[in-house]
Amino acid sequence: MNSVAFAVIAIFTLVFAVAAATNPRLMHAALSFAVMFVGIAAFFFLLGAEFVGLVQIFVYVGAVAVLIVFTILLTRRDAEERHGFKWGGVVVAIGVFVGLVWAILKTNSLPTLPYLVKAVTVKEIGTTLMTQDVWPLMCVGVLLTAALIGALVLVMEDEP
Amino acid sequence: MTDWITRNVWLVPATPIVAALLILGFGKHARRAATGVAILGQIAALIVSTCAFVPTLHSHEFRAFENFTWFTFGEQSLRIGFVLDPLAAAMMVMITLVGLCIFVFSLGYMADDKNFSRFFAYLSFFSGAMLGVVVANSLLLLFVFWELVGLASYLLIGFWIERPSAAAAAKKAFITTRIGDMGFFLGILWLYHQSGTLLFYDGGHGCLENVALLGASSTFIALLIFCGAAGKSGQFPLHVWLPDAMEGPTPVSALIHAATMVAAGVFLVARVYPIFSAGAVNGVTSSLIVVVWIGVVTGLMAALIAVAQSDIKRILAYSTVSQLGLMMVSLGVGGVAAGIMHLLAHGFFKALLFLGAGSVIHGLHHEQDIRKMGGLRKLMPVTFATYAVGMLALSGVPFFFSGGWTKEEVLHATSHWPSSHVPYFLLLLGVVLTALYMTRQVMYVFFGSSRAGSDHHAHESPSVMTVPLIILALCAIGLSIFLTPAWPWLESYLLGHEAHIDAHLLLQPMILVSLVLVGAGIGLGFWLYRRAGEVDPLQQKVPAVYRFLENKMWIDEIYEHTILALAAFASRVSDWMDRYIWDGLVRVIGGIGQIFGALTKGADEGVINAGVDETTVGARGVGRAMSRLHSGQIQIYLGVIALGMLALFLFYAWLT
Amino acid sequence: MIATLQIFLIISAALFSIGLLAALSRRHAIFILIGIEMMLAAANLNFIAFWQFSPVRAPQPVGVMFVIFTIAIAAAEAAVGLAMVIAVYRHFRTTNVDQLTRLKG
Amino acid sequence: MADLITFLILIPIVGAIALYVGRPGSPRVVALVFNGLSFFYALMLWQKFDTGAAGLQLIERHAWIPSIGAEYVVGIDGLSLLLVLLTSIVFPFAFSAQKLERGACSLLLVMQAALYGTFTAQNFVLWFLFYEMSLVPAFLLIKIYGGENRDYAAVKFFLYTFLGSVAMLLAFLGIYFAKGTFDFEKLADLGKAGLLTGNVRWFVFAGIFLGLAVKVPVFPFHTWLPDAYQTAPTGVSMVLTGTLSKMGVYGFIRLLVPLFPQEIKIAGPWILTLVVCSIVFAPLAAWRQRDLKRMVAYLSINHLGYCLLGLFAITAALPTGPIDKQAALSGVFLQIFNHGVTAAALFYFVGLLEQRSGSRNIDDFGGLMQCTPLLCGWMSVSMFSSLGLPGLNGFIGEFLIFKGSFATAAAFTAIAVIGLLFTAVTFVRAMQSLFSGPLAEGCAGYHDLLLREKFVIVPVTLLMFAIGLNPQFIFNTFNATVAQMARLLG
Repeated sequence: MNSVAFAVIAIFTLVFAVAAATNPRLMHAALSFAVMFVGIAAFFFLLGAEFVGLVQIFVYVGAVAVLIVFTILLTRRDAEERHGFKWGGVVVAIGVFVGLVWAILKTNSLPTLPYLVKAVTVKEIGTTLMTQDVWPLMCVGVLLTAALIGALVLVMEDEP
Repeated sequence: MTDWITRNVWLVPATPIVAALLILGFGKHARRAATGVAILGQIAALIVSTCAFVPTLHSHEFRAFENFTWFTFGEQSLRIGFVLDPLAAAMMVMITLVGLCIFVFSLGYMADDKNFSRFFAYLSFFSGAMLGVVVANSLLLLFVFWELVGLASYLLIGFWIERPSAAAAAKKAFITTRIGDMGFFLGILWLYHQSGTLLFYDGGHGCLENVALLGASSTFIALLIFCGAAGKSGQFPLHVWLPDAMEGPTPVSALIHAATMVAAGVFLVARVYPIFSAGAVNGVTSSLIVVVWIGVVTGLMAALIAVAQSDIKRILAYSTVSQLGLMMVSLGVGGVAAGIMHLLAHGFFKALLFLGAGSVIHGLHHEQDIRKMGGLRKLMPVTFATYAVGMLALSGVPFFFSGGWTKEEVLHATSHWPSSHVPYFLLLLGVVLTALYMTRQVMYVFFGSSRAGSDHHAHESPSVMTVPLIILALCAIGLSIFLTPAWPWLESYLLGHEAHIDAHLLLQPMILVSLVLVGAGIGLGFWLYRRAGEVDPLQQKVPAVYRFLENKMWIDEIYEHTILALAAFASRVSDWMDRYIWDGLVRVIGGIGQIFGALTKGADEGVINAGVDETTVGARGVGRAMSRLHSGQIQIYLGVIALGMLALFLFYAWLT
Repeated sequence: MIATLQIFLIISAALFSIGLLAALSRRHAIFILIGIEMMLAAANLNFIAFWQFSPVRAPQPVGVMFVIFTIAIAAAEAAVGLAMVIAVYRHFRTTNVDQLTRLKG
Repeated sequence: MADLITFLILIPIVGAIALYVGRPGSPRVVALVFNGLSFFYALMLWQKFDTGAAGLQLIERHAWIPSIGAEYVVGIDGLSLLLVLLTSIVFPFAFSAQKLERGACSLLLVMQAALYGTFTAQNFVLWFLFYEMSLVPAFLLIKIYGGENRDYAAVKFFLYTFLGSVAMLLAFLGIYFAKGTFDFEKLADLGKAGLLTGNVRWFVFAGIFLGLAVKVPVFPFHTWLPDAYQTAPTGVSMVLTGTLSKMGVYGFIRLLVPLFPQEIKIAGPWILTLVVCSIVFAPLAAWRQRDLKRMVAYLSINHLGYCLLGLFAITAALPTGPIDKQAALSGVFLQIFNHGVTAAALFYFVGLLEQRSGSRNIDDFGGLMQCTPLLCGWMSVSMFSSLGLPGLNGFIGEFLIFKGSFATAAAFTAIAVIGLLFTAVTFVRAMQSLFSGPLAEGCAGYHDLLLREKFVIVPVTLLMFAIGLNPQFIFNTFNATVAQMARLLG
């Protein structure tokens, strides 16, 4: 594993994440958000979960980011940044970060051996989805349908 | 026969109690059946008691007990039982005999009452409960009946339920005696803990048979038990309920003061006397010293107060308190037999006096103020004659009246007390006072001329009321045969000795002392009250003292402003704490959340003032405070969640 | 620098905190959604990392399955959330969450 | 017939569904029929129960969610049986107290099922499920069918008990993660050697204590109780005080004491202080109340305080002999039963007064003895039973509790006796202002007890007398359990 590649991906992802969170211009932030997900997908590739990485790119970069952009366009009148920034959130976020890092460093029982990439095949995933996880899959299907209908109902015009 | 009665001595208390339940079952309108059942029950109890009395005569130190298991808890069992010994037998006969007289008297006295049958049910229950106290062979069983006696007195004192004063007096009696009972209860627990049994006699294993095991704790146990006795027997400082108990119908007062309730306390001390005297040096223990002094204070104080009372029943009530003090002194100085003898004799003549007073009240259409009476000697001759017998017995005129002999015994025992001679001299003062206030009462009621004209319609009571008076008067006189020092049969019987006849003992120097004192008391009374008008002669001469005594030394008022006020205050505080502090805690927790919310908001808007305002306003209610937490700002909700996570981290850090 | 599990966890913690920051500090409703998506992504990263580093290998790719379901649910959440933003905007003519205080008690 | 306990739990649920679906004209009658059925089942349970044997009996065990250690285990020992019997008695009693709507009846039935479940479940997950299942109907009953101020009371009740439950759930999760089991018997075995170590155990202990203390309730977590009892309809108050509060005491006996014997020894004096505060302050506060229901509610706190006094006195320090332990435990068990019957009866009588006058204020009554002597007479019996008059049921339980606690906690016991006194003061004052004195204005027209009211009162009062005079039949149900528990205490 190329640790240089790892470092690059990590910095790339975090920079775009910060940009997505703090950029005052909505559209830029949304685009940074999409790019950040590419970084995360790269992590997934690195960790031997290629399928998930691809799904991540399809779903987030392809679908969610587009949805967000559409929403920004639809609410354009409000999209100009005249909203302030709350510094209290920064304090809390940093606090949580410190707490998490402290907990991670404190935990001794983490497996320390360097990781061995063992890629998972799509076939394996498909078999598992259709055998062991068939019930959750059904539930997710129902959930997605319900979300679809719910989203439609929410945005439907009230006027007849 | 002997066997049968010793095994079935429980029948004595059971009969009146069953009668009471039957009467309650009959309902309100079965007046004839009610009286029939009540009196039959009492007669049956009298017969059974007499049967039980017989075997105790046969042998000395006769004691038969019948123990059984009441219930088993876990692997342990609680045993109770009944005992028959001279103490119990003598008390049973006295209670049932006096009770029967009172029952018959009540037929006439209560004839017009609309709750006639309920009255007889309560009376039967009262007498049954008291008989239960007497025959109990377990301190627990004794306590059970003891509380039932308290219940019955509560019901009977408050019998005229529509009178607020009666209800208040009943409440006072119940609560005051219960204060003592709580001490008694603790004493029972302590005794049970120390000795492992509550049975008095159990073939060598009973708690009274092994008092040495109690060790030093016997003093405390005895004093705690004495709390109960003081409550029931009206000893200072728990005597306040007894005069108020006069609110009940007069037969009830007679029963309470003569046969049942107040006798229970003295009886209790006599019953557990081994605990009091455990580890005695020269017949004196610390617990007995307390008993003596409480008795002396009670006796003297009540006698003083009685001199300045004007209600015919209240005078008798205070005389009871005073006599009970005397009995306690006697028990305390070691004269157990003397104390019990006085209790028995007192039972007869005090019942006689109360019933006589009842007859007077009945004749005068419920007039109770002695200053408005007078000259009844001629109008109510039978009542007068019997009342005079009672009065002479109470005053302690020796030779012919039982009270004189027993009082003599008590004084005799007190004079030999090694600890101090002060009680003896104070008791002698009490003797003078007793004679004085009884003479005063008789002078007011029966002599002189009518004062307020209320006796115009005075009439002698019907024979259903006078016959019990006569019987009781005969008993009060006749009992003295068994009491003379020349042939102290009753004392020997109670102590388990053989009685010897020794005529030389009839006249002793001490009897002359008391004769002089009683004479002085009666003479003083006669002289003071020979022409008494509506205003008491004492009141004219020493108004301040009279006022002090007339108001019962303001003990009621003192209690009202100290103990009662304190209890009421504690109650208010508890309620207040509940409403404001404990409930307030909840609000404060709500408020803290609110401060958090306000601060976050304040930091954002830079308006600290508003936050403070919000906080002060916010202490208004849980709901309100909680709802204020809902600022509607979803980001604050989210932030609070994040902070909660942080708090969990801190908690985790603290744990590891 | 060797990529250990710890490094992955710290990166995901950083991602999570940035997401939290976005959700807490920005006033535009969309940012809250973006922040939540980021936090979910951080969680997904943890799942995969733990799965890959776990000394015991389950026969099924448990971590991957978990992430797939999470993504599906996150997508549904995003769709509904954005629809709500639009609905809210239509109704209140604003997407500033500070002004949406109908829940105030 | 093998699954008696499951049937017992299911009957009320079936009843609730039947009521909800069937829409009968008189829901109360249907509910009473189902009560009769469960009463019959409870009796059958008693008959099947081997009173001589200690330990759990009639156990039913089925797998449920093995991955989280949840199992369907129900079984009874003497204590559970006693409480099942109590529940079976109190519910019909509560149903006959007043007319209830269909919804209220079905909610009460659901609560009954939850109570049966709570008293028989032997696995924490199952137990907690039933425990919470009883909370929801109680909340709804107060909130929907309550009187004045019901929203406030319901929310307060819910928040208090819910927070307590959450604390307890967290504590149990902690135990599960440390020990990997939710089974009461296994946990009790582990508890002997100390369940947890370090600071964690105090948090777990405090969590469980808090959850149960709110339910009982123990001073100072009791402030929800007067409001809730006052507001709830009579029947619901009866159930709340008669059975729901027993869940807390039951929890203390079943969970806290076996699981944390060492911790209780350390925390014992503090817990006893709180308990004695409940015993003394509650009747003092009751004395001040003008509302009869509030008064009875406060006295309930006092009576449950005696239960905890007995329990913690013998667990906080070891008494010298087995007699004290067994006395205290028997007293606690008996007191649980007695209080359930007596307090329910008191609420019933207050309800009767309220039906006649529309008021519960003590000042609105007076001289009732003149117009309703029977009502007064029977009501006094309940009051005397509650203040511990010998011959009635209250006395024996209190005597045994005090007997047991005196051995190890004499000072606390001595203070607690003051509570007995103030209870008496409160009741005697109430009797004075209700029954005696001149007939109050507006009281003249009250009718005395009706026949159907007599049908309810007489059996309950006879039960009080029966326990007071010959309590052996009650003791028989739990003597073996008491002996076993006393041995386990060491």
